[in-house]
Amino acid sequence: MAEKKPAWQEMGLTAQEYERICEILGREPNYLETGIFAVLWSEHCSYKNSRPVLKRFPTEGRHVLQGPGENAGIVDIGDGQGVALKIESHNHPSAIEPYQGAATGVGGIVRDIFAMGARPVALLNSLRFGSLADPRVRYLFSGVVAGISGYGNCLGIPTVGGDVFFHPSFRENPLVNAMCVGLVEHAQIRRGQAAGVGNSVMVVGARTGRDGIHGCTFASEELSEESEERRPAVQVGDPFLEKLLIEACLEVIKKGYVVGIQDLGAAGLTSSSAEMAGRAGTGMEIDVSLVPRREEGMTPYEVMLSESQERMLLVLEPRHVEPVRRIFSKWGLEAAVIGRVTGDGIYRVLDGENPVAEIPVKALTDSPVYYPEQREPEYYQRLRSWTPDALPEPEDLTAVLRQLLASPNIASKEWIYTQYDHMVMLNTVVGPGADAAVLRVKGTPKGIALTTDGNPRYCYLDPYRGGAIAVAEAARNLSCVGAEPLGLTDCLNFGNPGKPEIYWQFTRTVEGMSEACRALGIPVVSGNVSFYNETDGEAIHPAPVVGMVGLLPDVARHVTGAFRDPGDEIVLLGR
Amino acid sequence: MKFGVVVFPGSNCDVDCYHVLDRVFGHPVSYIWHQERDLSGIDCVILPGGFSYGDYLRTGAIARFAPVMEEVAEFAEKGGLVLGICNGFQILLEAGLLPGAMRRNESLQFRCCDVFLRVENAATPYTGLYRRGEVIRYPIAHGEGNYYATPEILAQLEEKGQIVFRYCTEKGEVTPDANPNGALGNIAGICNQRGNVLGLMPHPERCCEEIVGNTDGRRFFLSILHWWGMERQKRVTA
Amino acid sequence: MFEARVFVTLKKAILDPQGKAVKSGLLALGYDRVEDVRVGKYLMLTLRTTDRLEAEKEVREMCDRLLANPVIEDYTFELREVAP
Amino acid sequence: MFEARVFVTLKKAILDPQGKAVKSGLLALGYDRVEDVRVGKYLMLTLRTTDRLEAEKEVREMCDRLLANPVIEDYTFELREVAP
Ligand SMILES: Nc1ncnc2c1ncn2[C@@H]1O[C@H](COP(=O)(O)OP(=O)(O)O)[C@@H](O)[C@H]1O
Repeated sequence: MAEKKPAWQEMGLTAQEYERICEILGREPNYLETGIFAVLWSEHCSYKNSRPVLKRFPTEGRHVLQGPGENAGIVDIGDGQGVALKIESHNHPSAIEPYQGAATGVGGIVRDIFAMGARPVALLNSLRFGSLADPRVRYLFSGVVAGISGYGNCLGIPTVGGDVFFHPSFRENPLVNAMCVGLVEHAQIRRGQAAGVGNSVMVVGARTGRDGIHGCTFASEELSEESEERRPAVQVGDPFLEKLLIEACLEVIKKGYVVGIQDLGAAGLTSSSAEMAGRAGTGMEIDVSLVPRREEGMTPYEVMLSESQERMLLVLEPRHVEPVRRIFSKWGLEAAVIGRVTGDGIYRVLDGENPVAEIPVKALTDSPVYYPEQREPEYYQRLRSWTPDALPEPEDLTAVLRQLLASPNIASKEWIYTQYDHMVMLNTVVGPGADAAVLRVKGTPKGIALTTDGNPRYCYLDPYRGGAIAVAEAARNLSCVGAEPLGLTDCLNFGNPGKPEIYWQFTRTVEGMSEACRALGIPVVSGNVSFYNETDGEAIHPAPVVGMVGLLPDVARHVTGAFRDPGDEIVLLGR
Repeated sequence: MKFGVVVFPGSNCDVDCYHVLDRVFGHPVSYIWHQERDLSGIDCVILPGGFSYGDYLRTGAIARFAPVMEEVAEFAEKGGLVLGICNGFQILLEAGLLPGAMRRNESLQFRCCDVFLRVENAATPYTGLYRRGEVIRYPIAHGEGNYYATPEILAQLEEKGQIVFRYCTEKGEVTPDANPNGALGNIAGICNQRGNVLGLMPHPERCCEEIVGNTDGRRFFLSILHWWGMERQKRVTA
Repeated sequence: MFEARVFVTLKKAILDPQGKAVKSGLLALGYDRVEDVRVGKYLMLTLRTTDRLEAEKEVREMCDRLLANPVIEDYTFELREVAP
Repeated sequence: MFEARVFVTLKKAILDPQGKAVKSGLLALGYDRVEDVRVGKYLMLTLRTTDRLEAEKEVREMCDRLLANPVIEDYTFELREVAP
């Protein structure tokens, strides 16, 4: 029989990391502490492999109200209003349970937006799948679209755009990136900070169950036969509950009861509470016995690491606990005080009276940083010597045009977006089917424009230019409807960063995107990295996705792409 | 004339209905929480679209037991105007205020797009400013709009003119191709015998403003206001 | 304590698009001996009572009022006593 | 010919939002003895075969491949011979 691996190894920590943890604590961590370190130091939560590279993005500009580092970025649209935006991947869960994987992806990104105090007003999604000729791909694809539709429609947030790309490299590892955009008054902006020693910490929304434990270390690994076994990492979403959660959270924020707020995403209670304390430079004490549960007999470990959906963490002054509880109960939701903010910089977990974990907050949030090796892949050297002249001139151009138009990458995306309610909220001026979606901002003459773009084939052929093109394409799409780009959010989907060729793709892509951002003066205000998009050692094509927001001072003056009248001139611009 | 928009947990077109009545038509409107029992002062109750109680089990099945629904039934009984849009229509069916039942769309998919409707009955309080046989364009957005009723009920609906809207082509032909969900007889909206209770799957509130690209729904709400004005005049002169 | 297993199906005369979709999915996978498929709902309830007759009456009532829509659906159920 | 009654339910550890909603609906109607509700799928298949073992093997396979997603669901089924 194979020897049982030590817990830290099972949880994905390296030997050096474990040693460092022992050093920090001056002792060996217990099981729960090991689990807490493992999730907070996972790539998913810590960006330990990508942080130095992401620093290259320009993140400042006159419109930026909130840059990277919070639940979502915010750009200013004038009149005391801002737009919150964020995109995030839910690739691995969607590969295993397409409907629920995609649905909970939407749920998570929406929570990131209202956690900023913003009212979610639009959803977009970026999908990368294998060839539709493959029945399994069709099963995954239709399941994902149904899941996005099921969750977003139920929330009453219009899904107004997105993009989709089919290529065999995504056959086993499809990409499902969901973007949400929200509208916020400057005065209502909230952050994920556990400020104010003595303040109460509340968990609100759904009860905590055993679902999704270790979902985030799971997202930080490649898919293999084995991951099919670790199934409960996929959760079932409850959009109805989330809808109530949105209303209740926005109501308590508006009433001024909320000091800090954050959603419970990857690594659940652990990451949200540690990150909130980390941002505020405080400590935190949480008593797991106070967390409302769905199941009996859960251990502190299970409670702390559960990824049950539709939960939020609030920090508020003790005197506001009662009024907040009343508002949640009006919406039929639970709200329980589970701890308090402390001043000692320690992250302390109690089970009733008993301390079960004690770690300096700083140690959790300052994860190790790696500078993985990078190497130009061999395929790229080969490609560089290729020139388009090598292609024969097609004889029958009509047939070529037909073939192009029939390609799912170019053909109408109506099959997708007619399954999304893209009109609810009555803001949709231009819906899906155009270069970018346009929403009005009620009560003002303004409009905002939204798009997602990215072409994995370009990025495979040349990551630097592919990255730059993704940014440029998004900016062009916005300007085509008459909007000035304000800021972008990005989702960087790549293979295993431990492979030098993949890390090279990643670095080059970010460099290309950064250059385009600088050239166009568009800052990056939020984003997400998804590594390990590989199946049995085979990586996907590098797939950065850019989600961009622009402003139209007068929404009535937007333009659309349709030819209007016979006899109008057609002009080709650019080189 | 005062409108009341009922808010169930999970309603999401409540805000849209409110916006249109308040901002586009400038009429008094208030929200009615699902647990309230007081409809005094309200002249037209709107059950809005959305996913009340998540539409779990069946659309509208749980919402119809909300406390406010008893009052809505009584209000309808007394002749008050009760309008159910989309999820509101589904709730009216479950509550038995309108006959029939809703099934999942035949395609098993949610559908959001514009459809053409033929106005079959222009003598209801909701359609007075349309012409009978007129073709209009409204948006739909639903996963369960596949209307069903037994043949007897269907015959009765036909006979009494209770079928108010049918899905049709741009030219007004009622064909299977123009049917977005499989509804029997291409039925998109029906009313009760008195005509004061109306349910429809398409969303008139989504097409009342130029900026959202369609104003075909304006006459729907204007019809209600017009009808109300006429009624009042009748009462005054009587 | 009683456990009720409730089965809700569309009435025979009513077209079942879900059943049709599942059937064609199965045929596409090569299960060509599938003759017919109907899809319905399956609910499991546990009731705190020790009286079978009462449990039966209550479940029937719940079905009539909420769990099934008599216009389009039929239901059946089975009761089983279980340890609390 | 065999008739298979297949019951697909969410795994125990997985949230069942429908069950939760139905339970609170029933409680609101005054059925306060309802302890728990789970909602699943109920499928009825008929298979053109006279061999019980074969029918069993085939139904199990159909469940594994299409009718249930083992990631989040469990299934059970019952077989019954019926006249064609
Ligand atoms: N996954 C999706 N979700 C929603 N809308 C989509 C999706 N994919 C494409 N669309 C919409 O379909 C239209 C055409 O998409 P696409 O062909 O990718 O656009 P582009 O012209 O930018 O290449 C766009 O308006 C886009 O918003």
